Amino acid sequence: MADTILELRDITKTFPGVKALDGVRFELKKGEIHALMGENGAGKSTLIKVVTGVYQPDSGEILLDGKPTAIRGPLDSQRLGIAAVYQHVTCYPDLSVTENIFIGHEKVHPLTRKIDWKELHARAAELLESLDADFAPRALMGGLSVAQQQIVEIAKALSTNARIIIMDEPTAPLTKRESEDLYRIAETLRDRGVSIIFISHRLEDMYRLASRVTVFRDARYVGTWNVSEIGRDDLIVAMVGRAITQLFPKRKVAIGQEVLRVEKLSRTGYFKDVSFSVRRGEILAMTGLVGAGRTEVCEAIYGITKADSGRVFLAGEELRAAHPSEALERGLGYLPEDRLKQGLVLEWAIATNVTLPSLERFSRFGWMNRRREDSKAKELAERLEVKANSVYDLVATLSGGNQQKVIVAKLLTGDMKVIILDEPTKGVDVGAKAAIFEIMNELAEAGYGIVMVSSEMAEVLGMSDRIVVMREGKVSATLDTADATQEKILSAAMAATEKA
Amino acid sequence: MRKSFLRTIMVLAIMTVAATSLVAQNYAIVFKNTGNPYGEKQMAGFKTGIEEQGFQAILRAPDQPTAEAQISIIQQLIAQKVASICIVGNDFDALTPVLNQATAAGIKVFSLDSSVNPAARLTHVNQADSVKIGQTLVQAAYDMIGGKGEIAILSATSQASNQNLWISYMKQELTLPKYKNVKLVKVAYGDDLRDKSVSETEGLLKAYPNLKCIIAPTTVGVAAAGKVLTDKGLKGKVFLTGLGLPSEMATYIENGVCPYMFLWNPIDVGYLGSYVATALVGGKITGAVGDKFSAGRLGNYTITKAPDGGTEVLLGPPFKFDKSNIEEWKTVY
Amino acid sequence: MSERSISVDRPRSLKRFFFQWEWLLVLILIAVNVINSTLSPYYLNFGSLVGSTNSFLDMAFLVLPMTFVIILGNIDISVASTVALSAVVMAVSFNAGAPMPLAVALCLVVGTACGLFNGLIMVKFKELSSVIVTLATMIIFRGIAYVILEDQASGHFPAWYSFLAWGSVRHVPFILMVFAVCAVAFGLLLHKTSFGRKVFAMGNNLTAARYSGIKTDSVVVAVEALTGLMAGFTALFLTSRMGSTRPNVAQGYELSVIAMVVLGGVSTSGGSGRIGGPILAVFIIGYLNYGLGLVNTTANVLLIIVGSLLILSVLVLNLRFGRNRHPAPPGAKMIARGKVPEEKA
Amino acid sequence: MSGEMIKGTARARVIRSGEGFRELGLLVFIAILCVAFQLRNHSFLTLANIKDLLDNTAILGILSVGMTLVLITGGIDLSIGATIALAGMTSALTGMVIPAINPLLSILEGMAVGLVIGSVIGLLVARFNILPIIATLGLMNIVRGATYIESGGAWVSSYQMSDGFKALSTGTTLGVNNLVFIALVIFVLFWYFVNHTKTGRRIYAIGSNPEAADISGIPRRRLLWLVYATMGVLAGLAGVLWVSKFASAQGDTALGYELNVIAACVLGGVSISGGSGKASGLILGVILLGMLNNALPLINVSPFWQQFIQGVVILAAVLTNVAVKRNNIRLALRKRAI
Repeated sequence: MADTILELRDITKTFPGVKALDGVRFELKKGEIHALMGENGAGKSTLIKVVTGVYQPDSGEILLDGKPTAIRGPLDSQRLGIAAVYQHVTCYPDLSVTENIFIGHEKVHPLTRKIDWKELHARAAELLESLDADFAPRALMGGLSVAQQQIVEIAKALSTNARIIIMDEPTAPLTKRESEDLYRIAETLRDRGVSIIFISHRLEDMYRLASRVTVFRDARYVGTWNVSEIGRDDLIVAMVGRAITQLFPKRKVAIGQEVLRVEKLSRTGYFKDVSFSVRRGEILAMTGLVGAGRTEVCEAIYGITKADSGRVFLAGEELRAAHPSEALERGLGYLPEDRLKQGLVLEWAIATNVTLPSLERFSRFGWMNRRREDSKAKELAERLEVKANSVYDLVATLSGGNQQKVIVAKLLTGDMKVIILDEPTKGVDVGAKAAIFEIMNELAEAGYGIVMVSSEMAEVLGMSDRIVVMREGKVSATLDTADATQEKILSAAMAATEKA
Repeated sequence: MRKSFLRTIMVLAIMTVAATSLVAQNYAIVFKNTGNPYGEKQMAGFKTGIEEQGFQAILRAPDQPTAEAQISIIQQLIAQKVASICIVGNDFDALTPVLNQATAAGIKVFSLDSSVNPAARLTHVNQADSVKIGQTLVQAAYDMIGGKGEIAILSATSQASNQNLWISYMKQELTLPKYKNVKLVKVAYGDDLRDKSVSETEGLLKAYPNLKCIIAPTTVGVAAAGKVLTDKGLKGKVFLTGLGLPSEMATYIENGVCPYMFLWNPIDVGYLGSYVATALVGGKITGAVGDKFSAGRLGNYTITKAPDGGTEVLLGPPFKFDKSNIEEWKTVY
Repeated sequence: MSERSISVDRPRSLKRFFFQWEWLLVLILIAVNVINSTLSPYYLNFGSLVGSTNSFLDMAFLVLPMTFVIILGNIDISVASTVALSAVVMAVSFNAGAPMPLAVALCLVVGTACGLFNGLIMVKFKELSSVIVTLATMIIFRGIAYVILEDQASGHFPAWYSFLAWGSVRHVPFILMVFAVCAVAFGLLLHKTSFGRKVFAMGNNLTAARYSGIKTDSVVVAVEALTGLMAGFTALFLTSRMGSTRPNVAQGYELSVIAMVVLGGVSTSGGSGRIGGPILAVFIIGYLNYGLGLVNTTANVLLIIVGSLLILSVLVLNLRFGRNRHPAPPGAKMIARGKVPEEKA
Repeated sequence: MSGEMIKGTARARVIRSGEGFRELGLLVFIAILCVAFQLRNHSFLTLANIKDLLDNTAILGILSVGMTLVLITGGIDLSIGATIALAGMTSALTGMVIPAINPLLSILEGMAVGLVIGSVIGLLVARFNILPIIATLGLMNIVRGATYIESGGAWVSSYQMSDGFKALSTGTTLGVNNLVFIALVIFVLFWYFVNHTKTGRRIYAIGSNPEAADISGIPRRRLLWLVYATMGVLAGLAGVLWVSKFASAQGDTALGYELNVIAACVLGGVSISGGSGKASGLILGVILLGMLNNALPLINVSPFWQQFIQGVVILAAVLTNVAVKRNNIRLALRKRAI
């Protein structure tokens, strides 16, 4: 074990209502690319935040070069040579690439505190060269593509001569060509002795890069294998684990006629020629890798953004939603992906959140009727079994699952025809997941058309009637759940079409 | 500790009651805005005059030179049941409503230096006859430039009523045949802001290269013009006159940029105002034309007709400051 | 899963009820009046006490919509120029022969138009902060007033017009009555209507409001238009108080109005505040000026007192009530919500 | 839209996107104005007028350097007008009491006054988390009140000032007027500080992405304090120079001057939401505003139109700034075409 550079023993971390890490183990050798895989909410990103000092573990030990070390903050981890490249790059859009690399630890002339730009730009250029980036150190960070910004993050890690680099879903937002570049960079780093923890959904990434793979599931350590020894299916079973059937409640409902049809919807830079349809009582799952453009499609239909071309039909009539209010009026509701930022007003109570989308229903000539508002909130909260003792409890105090239920309740205040749920079970404990599936079935049985955006195979197979798989902004497959298997879905979601 | 606290409250109460009964009346003066040197001196003169006669003076000025600020001050004075209000108006008409209220409350109201609408005042204490001011300034410019050439006027804000009055009389004067080859090229506004007055003066010099003389009937404007002409070394080429404070203009009179200028002693204006106040309250005068009264060290004055239809008291001809007497006056105000 | 019943009765905690910022303002108001009456014997007579309100109430009309603007997380420093422009247009149109009621209508229309202009630019150019937009329009609106009226004043309004500012009905000043009506209207609009609910929602979380189907753009434009309309009201009463108007009226109103709203406990990071606070602040500052004026305090002492009062109140609000947080990064703001914020909306 | 990938990623040097373009636009706008003004009045482009223009704009330049630092962090400072008055009055009063005082000492005295005020604001904003516009609004009133009290209604006129003190603003060093010389020195220091020192770049970082700055260990509070203290010092310096230039110190000096300074920064492309603003842009913004103040009276534009024109120019500059930024985003988006 001499060449183990980083070892995590029995790490536990809990947040209100959800246990993010439950006694996990992880071991990284020097100069090794070690893949870390698992579904959403399996605890991967929490692990990174523990290793980079953003979170402190509740219990367990972190050993660096065999010695137990406490990492109290991002500065500590930087000093210890641990760096992370996040999927959503946090950078300074108004500053140049060189500065984004060296901010915080620029080398300055001792006396005049002068930044030696020539030397910094040279070093930056040298780093970029080694990562064969196609842009100059003076370029403005804001003007770069996501892939280019990631290269800058990696360069930043190298500039603090990091020995361990953690990459969180790096290939998610990248095109095929950009992923190739990233693989080459990862390999050159590995040959230079840098150890890499590569977190991804894409089996393809793992097979291409990693020598070993560790799988987490539901915040627990499942196992570690040499990539050469483990087959795709065993890996998927390890990732998904439980038999799919019993988790998802069955429903028996007659599928009605078509209630939502999308034709060739496109938006430059995000998605192109997306078409699908949903019928009353049917649950259509939209899946694919993170960054495949699913959320962007939903937002375009809902009216948050404007599609460049294509048409949407709701219950037969065309829906040109320029603003969410129009979609809601016509009966199309959307449960946003980011619960805290987009779904709820955290400073408010349950009642006021629930009635926000349809204030007109609870007021006459603008005058709010608090009584009707509270009783409707109570009715919906009880129907969805929100665990709260009053409609005046503040949403900030609720658990993830209950918050999600409040958002669903928001949609039910109006009479909806179609409800789009974007990653409804993300970051929610297993118990709450079951409740949400329960609700989805009830809605389907009540005749709503349901679109569920999800990247969890088990959910997609367990809950949907039909599945639309998207990859890099295009619909790569439309399957009936009956004859769909995980392999078919994954291959549609991941397989790189041979095009250049 | 409680007992002493009670005692102080008692003393305080007695003191205020005593204060009001002892002093027969308070006399108030309200200037345009605080921090204005000319105003400070004028109020000082008023204070000496009132205290000389054994009464108490209240000196007020808002922080912004606006009519609405003066209105709330006047309301406060009405509430204090002052005997008379001497107002230096920021606006000719805007103070009419509140001043009428003061008159209705039995307070003697008159304006000083910058007049208000005759309907709202008993009389106006004018430092000098506005017409005479216009004539004297134009005459001075005429003498300086030898009767021929272009002149310009640098005024304060475009809303200052006394400025506009003097400028109108200057223009009237220029229509006389005597001034036929004296040409008024422009009226610029420095808004009583130092930096704007400087750039306006520089603008005049460049817009009219053969400008001969600048008349600035405002203390801020004439000082700023003095500085510009001194810095540019235009002594003798472009003359300067107007209404300025001796202390501010001392340097420019001594270095010859401004051969002579006029003003009146703001202290005297305030002093005269104090006597108008006591005369009105004492019933000696009513503000009508022909009323006579004595004004302490300044001697006797009679109320005359004012060009704007009301009545006024003239302090006297504008006082001329030149090299000979600037030394003595520059420390006074 | 047992059917758990969720109660609907509002949480009534006495401690939280009496711990609100508005009560502190009431205490300050009482203290100001007590001090004033000890300072000057003339203070406590009903006539002047009520009569003096017209010297600060015309500005008070602006405080009502400014509360909405700040709860939205914006700031509007162009209100004073809008007042000037509306007053000038009214005076000029009246003197050009328009009947007085038409001139008054024009004044309100111009005010609302200025507000709309502000709102539209803010909505169409979201990258610009509201301070910048209103800085530019502040200079432009007053510039137009100067272009129209140049260096003249304009007035000679009909006799009845001065009743607006000076008149009173059975000892209650007309302006106080109109202000009371507006205050109640704005209070209900903010706290009892769906429009008010939307304003609070946007102030707390603009994204969530938009995702919940609220037409955020039209709310911003509506609030700005309301601000413009109220500036028209201020112009009406200010001009009535002075009998005439000029392009340089209402200088510095915008900063005093913002100070009153902030003193009233409205958080500058948006999302919280009640209409009661700013209204109390109007009377606190109004009577402070009036009381100290009665003992002829010089203007500069007044400046210092008002300035320190603003800083002190924001300090207390910030430390004790967790408001006016400099808009902390959203992430930190949510995690930092250790203390349960008292019930809003 | 053909679906194939954007062809080849040759070693294309990605030009520094819109920023350079913006300064160019400003320069062209100033050139056009120069020509227009020159046509209206031939004495505009004369050396004498240029000298006047620079003299009058120097103080505006000094103040806009400090204001830019504040704006970059996303803050604003309304109190500088009052600071100018207090610093100027203090140095003038001391000069009256001790006529032989060395003018440089007066400058230091003014800067000290400015430092105290700036530090108080820095403390309120950085330590107590008060919104800058509210903290500086409060200080504006307090400092203005203090100036009136300190002067006790008196004022200092030119004859009470030592010639050395007055020479501060009229004298020249190396053939250049002192004010302009000081302004240039400060601009060079500002350019060096903002582009070449660690602290300078970090101030941009705070404005551009406050959360990231906190995470990467940049001492945000200390830098915020520094920025407001610097603004105070520069306002103190400007106060002394102001009093020397106009040879008079009064209670209402520089009333409302802060809005001119903010306008100059905004014209120079400094964004109020923080994070961006270049030294080169700032100089052009200051010169443009200086030109407007200098030329409008010159070319006989009626004084009543001046304020309106200034407002329109500011709004136009700000809106074009946004249009340029939006264009960059559209460019970046097209690069990612699928």
